[in-house]
Amino acid sequence: MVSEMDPIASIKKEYINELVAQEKREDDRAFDEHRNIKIIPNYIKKAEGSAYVELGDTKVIVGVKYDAGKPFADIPNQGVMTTSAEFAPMASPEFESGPPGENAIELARVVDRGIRESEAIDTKKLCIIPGEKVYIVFVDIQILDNCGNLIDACGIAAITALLTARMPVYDKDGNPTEEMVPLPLNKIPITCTMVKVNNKLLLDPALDEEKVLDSRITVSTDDDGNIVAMQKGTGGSFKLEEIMEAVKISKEQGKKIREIIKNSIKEEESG
Amino acid sequence: MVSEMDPIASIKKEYINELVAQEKREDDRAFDEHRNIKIIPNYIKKAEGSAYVELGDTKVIVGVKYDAGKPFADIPNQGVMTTSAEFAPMASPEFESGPPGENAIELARVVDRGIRESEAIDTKKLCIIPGEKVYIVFVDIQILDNCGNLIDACGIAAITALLTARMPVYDKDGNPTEEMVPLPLNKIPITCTMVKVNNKLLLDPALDEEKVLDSRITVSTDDDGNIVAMQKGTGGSFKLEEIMEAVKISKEQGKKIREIIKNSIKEEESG
Amino acid sequence: MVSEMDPIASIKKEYINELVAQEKREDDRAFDEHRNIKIIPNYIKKAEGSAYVELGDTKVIVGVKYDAGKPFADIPNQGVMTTSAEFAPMASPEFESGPPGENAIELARVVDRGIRESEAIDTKKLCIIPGEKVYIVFVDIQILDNCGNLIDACGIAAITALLTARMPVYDKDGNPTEEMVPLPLNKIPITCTMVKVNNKLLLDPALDEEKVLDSRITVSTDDDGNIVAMQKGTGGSFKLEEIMEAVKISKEQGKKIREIIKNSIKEEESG
Amino acid sequence: MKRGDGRKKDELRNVRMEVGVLKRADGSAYVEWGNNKVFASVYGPREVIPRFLARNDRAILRCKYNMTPFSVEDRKRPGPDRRSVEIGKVTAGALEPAVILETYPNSMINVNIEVMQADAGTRCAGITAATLALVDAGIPMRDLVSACAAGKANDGIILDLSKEEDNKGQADIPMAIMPRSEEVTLLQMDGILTEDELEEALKLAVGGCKSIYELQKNALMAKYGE
Amino acid sequence: MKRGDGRKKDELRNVRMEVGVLKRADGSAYVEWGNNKVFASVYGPREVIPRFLARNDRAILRCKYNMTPFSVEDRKRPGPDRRSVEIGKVTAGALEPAVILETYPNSMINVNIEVMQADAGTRCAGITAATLALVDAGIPMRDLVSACAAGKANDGIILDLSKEEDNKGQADIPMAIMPRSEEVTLLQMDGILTEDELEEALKLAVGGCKSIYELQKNALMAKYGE
Amino acid sequence: MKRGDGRKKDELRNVRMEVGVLKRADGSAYVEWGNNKVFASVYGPREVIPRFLARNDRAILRCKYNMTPFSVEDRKRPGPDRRSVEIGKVTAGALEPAVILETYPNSMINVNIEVMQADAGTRCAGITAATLALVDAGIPMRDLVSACAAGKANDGIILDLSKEEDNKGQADIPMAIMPRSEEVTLLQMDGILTEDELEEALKLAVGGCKSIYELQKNALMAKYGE
Repeated sequence: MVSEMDPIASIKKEYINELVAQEKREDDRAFDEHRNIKIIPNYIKKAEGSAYVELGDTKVIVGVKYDAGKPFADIPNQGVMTTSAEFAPMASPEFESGPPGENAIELARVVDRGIRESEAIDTKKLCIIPGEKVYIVFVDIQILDNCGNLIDACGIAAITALLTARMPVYDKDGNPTEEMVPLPLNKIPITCTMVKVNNKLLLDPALDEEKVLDSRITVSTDDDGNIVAMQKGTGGSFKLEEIMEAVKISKEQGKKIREIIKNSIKEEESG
Repeated sequence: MVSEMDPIASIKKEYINELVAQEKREDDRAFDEHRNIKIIPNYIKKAEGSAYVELGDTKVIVGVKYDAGKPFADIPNQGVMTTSAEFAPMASPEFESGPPGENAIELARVVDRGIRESEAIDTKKLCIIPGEKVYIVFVDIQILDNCGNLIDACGIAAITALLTARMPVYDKDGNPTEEMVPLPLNKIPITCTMVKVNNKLLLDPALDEEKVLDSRITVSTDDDGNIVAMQKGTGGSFKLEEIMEAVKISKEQGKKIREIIKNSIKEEESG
Repeated sequence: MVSEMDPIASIKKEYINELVAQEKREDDRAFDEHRNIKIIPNYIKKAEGSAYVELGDTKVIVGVKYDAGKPFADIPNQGVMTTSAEFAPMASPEFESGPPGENAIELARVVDRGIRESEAIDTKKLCIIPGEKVYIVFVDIQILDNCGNLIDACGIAAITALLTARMPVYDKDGNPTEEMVPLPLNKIPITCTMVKVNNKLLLDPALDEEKVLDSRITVSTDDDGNIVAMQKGTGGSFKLEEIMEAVKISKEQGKKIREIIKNSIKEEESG
Repeated sequence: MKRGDGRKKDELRNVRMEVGVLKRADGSAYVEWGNNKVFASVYGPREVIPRFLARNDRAILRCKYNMTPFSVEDRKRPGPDRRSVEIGKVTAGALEPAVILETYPNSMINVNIEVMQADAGTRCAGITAATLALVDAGIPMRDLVSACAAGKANDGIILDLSKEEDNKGQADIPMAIMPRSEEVTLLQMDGILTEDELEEALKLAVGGCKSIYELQKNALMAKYGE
Repeated sequence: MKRGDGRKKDELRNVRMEVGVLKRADGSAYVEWGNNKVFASVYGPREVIPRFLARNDRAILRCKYNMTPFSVEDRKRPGPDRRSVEIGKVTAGALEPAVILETYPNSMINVNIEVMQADAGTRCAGITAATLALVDAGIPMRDLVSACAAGKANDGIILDLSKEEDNKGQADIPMAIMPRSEEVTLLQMDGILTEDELEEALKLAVGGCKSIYELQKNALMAKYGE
Repeated sequence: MKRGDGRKKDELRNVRMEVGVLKRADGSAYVEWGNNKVFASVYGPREVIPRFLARNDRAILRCKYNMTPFSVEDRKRPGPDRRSVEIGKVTAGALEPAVILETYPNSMINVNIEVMQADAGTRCAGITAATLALVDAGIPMRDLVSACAAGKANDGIILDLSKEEDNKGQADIPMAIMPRSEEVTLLQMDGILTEDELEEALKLAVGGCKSIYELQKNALMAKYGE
């Protein structure tokens, strides 16, 4: 993601490196602290599930829609989740119209794996008629304002949207009924991203920190503290100890974010 | 559609503006007069319906083909019309190969709405088996020579091609028979386009007039004098009075063109 | 295929023309001789049929896969062969990622016709249920190293891959069984390409010869010495006598290559 | 005449506007109009890419209109469809007359409209939001552009059709005007109307646009007012 | 041997040609050949886009061949398919030897062929029309290019196969020549032929090309003759 | 613990490497790893296209990963899918730290990986081959990059999962390191692991990478050794 190394970028990099050496960040956060998180569950009424999320100034919306379709041949009795991300030109001067580029594809796949690999969704309960008809769950990510760390913002929005999602019950003949039930979710996996700057791990990088990063690592954990997905980002390298440190930070922070999500949903339902 | 404002274009604009101020046009037409219209119905024997149309030097061909397919879920007992336009590089030095650009898409959609919204086609008669099989009517527009006002030329060609179209009768099981019947058309909607140049409305702009236009408006009317579709083109603006004047011109001119179309078909059938 | 006529290319052209005038080639071959041919049949175990082929330094792999699908409406009781070629950027500094360009499309179609038109494949035996289910035979060409004359290398690899291909037997209900049988092939058509340089026909052009060619011609022949496909390549021209000479060379050389293919398969089966 | 949602014939749905809602964009706005939720952003003036589109006497204005996959009843495939391309084009045409493009020759102004939830009237909501975003970006304007549709449903001419009225409606006329001169910069129409009905509808739409104009001014005052 | 449409083995279908049928193009022609209806246009010499394709010693010639959706029995999806791409390429190869490309270094000549109705032999009709369009555009030529197919059907070698003969035929050989030198610039073949049959067919095709050459000259005289 | 193919928990499948297998490429290598068959080629340093991607302080490295249609059980449609795009991206990220990009400012190095036969572990095989191809192309490197996966299957932590172990497996962790510093340049993981299991697996993978490193050195010696 590092763009042209122009003089200003160079000065910025020096400045942030120096801050980090003094154990500081531009916005005065601790190294293992996320920016402020604001969640509006059920933001899009037309979607079966949705969430609007602000992570600092970063703003994203995730919508969940259902369809019924054919299962994959090798898992005939399981529903399918599919995740897409659009880098709308609205969200950043660098984003362009057109089919998803490699950054959008990586984002969608990292968010997807963070949820899929935790087995949070009981895909067997998404089977309507074995081998013939299953639920297809579309998780669509829309970026409104890219101010850094899209992965965590979208991860939070995606799992919140799934938690709010209702799906129609099908009768024995495979026809949809009026009855709606929640999506069968049994975990709340959380995805946390850190960048290495001047040999320190900074959680939840803001845009400027992203621009000067040496390397990036993402760790997804579940409610039981298991690691369910990891991804080192483009460029740079990590020592094994740094990876294990990132895992610990992610587990800790995952707990906090899990609570924030639960509370936001509770508030929305009661309010 | 205005290209680079080079010196020659600038001189041209001045010249045409001056002509208009003197109530004149380059080709000596009246402001509310179309260029010469030549129609060859049934030009493509391989198509189920077709027409070759010359509007001045502008030349277009429209072909109509059928297929049987699934209806839309929300209108299970209605056939479907779909209109496409190709700006073949043959027709203009500005046209390029590739998928339809925004001008080709707008053209196809304006021609389409001019016919669709008038309810000229009785789409219920295009149902073969409700919810399962309906006629798909493909209206394909091919530009041969773009010398201005493609919309009207293609509108005339499209409705003429539909008027000449024959479609196979299907038996009760949904299989095509040998019998052919005309497409169920109960109106002849006509689309007329005007441009505002130097505060005057000029009907059927020639290429040079298109290049210097301030704004463009298209009005489609039906046999009963109803307005069935309108479209303001890119750029410029109109006063309400100008819009209503354009409507009146379109209604009047629509009558004349409707007769020209009917006569051309009569001649073709008898000759 | 001629790229920028830079000074070096110009010198190269002069040099090769001179060689040809002396009845010589850069690699000391005779005019009607192929470079060394190395064939590894069944190179890809995951494919139903495959071959790795070296023609001099040119290296290609062809894989054959099956699927069951709908027949074409006009030949309801015949299977379908479809041939694709990818010019992977690996194989040449001139190849780029993206959908197949016109050279890749021409290659695939010339290789395809060389096999298809000979009626080597008994497509009627590729019918599973008439009008409903037939074998689709995918012939996929992958270029590893383009050192000239891709057509012949890919032609050899494609027919060898088909000769090694096994396909599942379907039961009466159209379901695949465990039994595998060879693809019904009754001929071994061979495709030979020549270029005209300085008024001589050179068989199997190496890269440098391709770059200075005046014109190119490809002739495919079958086991009985019939001509089953021809293609003049981009640019240049041939006299009728030259075409008939190319036909004779192709027939002769076809016999030799046919034996090389048969032997390579025999060796592979026995070894 | 009674409308399904109890509105009078010349009554707008609830409309809420906010200016400057995004940080990266040079200008932005959010419009909630009935159940429509629409964001608009503006980037520019900036370098023209590809360059051959640049004009030496003025900026070019490009507009992208997009609906998210979850904005409509049945999921929409991501990416532009023909409807979106056309709306992007007419939206650019609706905004252009109000933007003083001559201020920035050889440059480009990009307007992006993203529909998060669609409920009839998205193009009018988009133009309304885009205008606010242009002002927020500091682009010099001759006037605002204010948009509103009128149409015909249940044999009556009405303002600002709801989704239900649009689906069963007899005609729909999205319109945009520059309110001070009442010059029309967007006009589309489909359906079947007599000349008199059309004139009535156009006048009604002008009134709707003017109500939107007031709301736009309020939203700008809320951010930029003293 | 009797042919389905009563033609002799070396007889062409009815062919009609007209030069200069389009106004915008620098050159154009229309060819009706049996039931084939084919237009060709030429633009150029013009600037090469993209630039890196330009050659400093000669013009490049690019050819686009397209069939309209309604030109064939079952509607064809718009846009280029693999067959069209290949025909465009071999058509460019058929025309190139006759065009004096050295006249216009660093420039591009675009040939466009649009098939409005297809009935066997469209590529020969297209090359024939494109040659006329090149002359009409004032592009300097060494010779015309004249095209015609021969082939085998009902066990006989015949000229200019009709759609029916092509569908059931045993071989088809589209060919183009520069008539004065009889140099072959297009040659494709599919089917099964002995060497002798092939030679017979090639000679028949040369004869067909020469008949087309006469018609081309007539069409040019009709426009440019005194 | 017994593995399906009889391997020990820390045992690699058979791996065979060959450097310089292609003539046109500036560097190339072939890796056979179990039933994986992977070619890698390198072109560059060369001109950057499109130009605006060029950086004046270093070369850019681009990586394309592709699977042939016949490399997998069910034929894959040609062209890049989302998985391939992501693997190309993380592979570039895995190689970059080892390549001294500063040597060639304003230029581009292209790495192409083609999977001819896939059998679990293609991205590790691809990175391993690409590293050899970079050396073969004479690109200056800080260190080699050596890749190997570890994971969990049948409740045990194991090295280098086979296709069968991967399909039924509980976790897979493809990893790449620069062997001399043991710095990790590729790390992905999916599945479910406790922190302790993860640490065990990471250490096992480092060991696997080091074994691959030895094989890479041998392959380079075989071509370049005295």
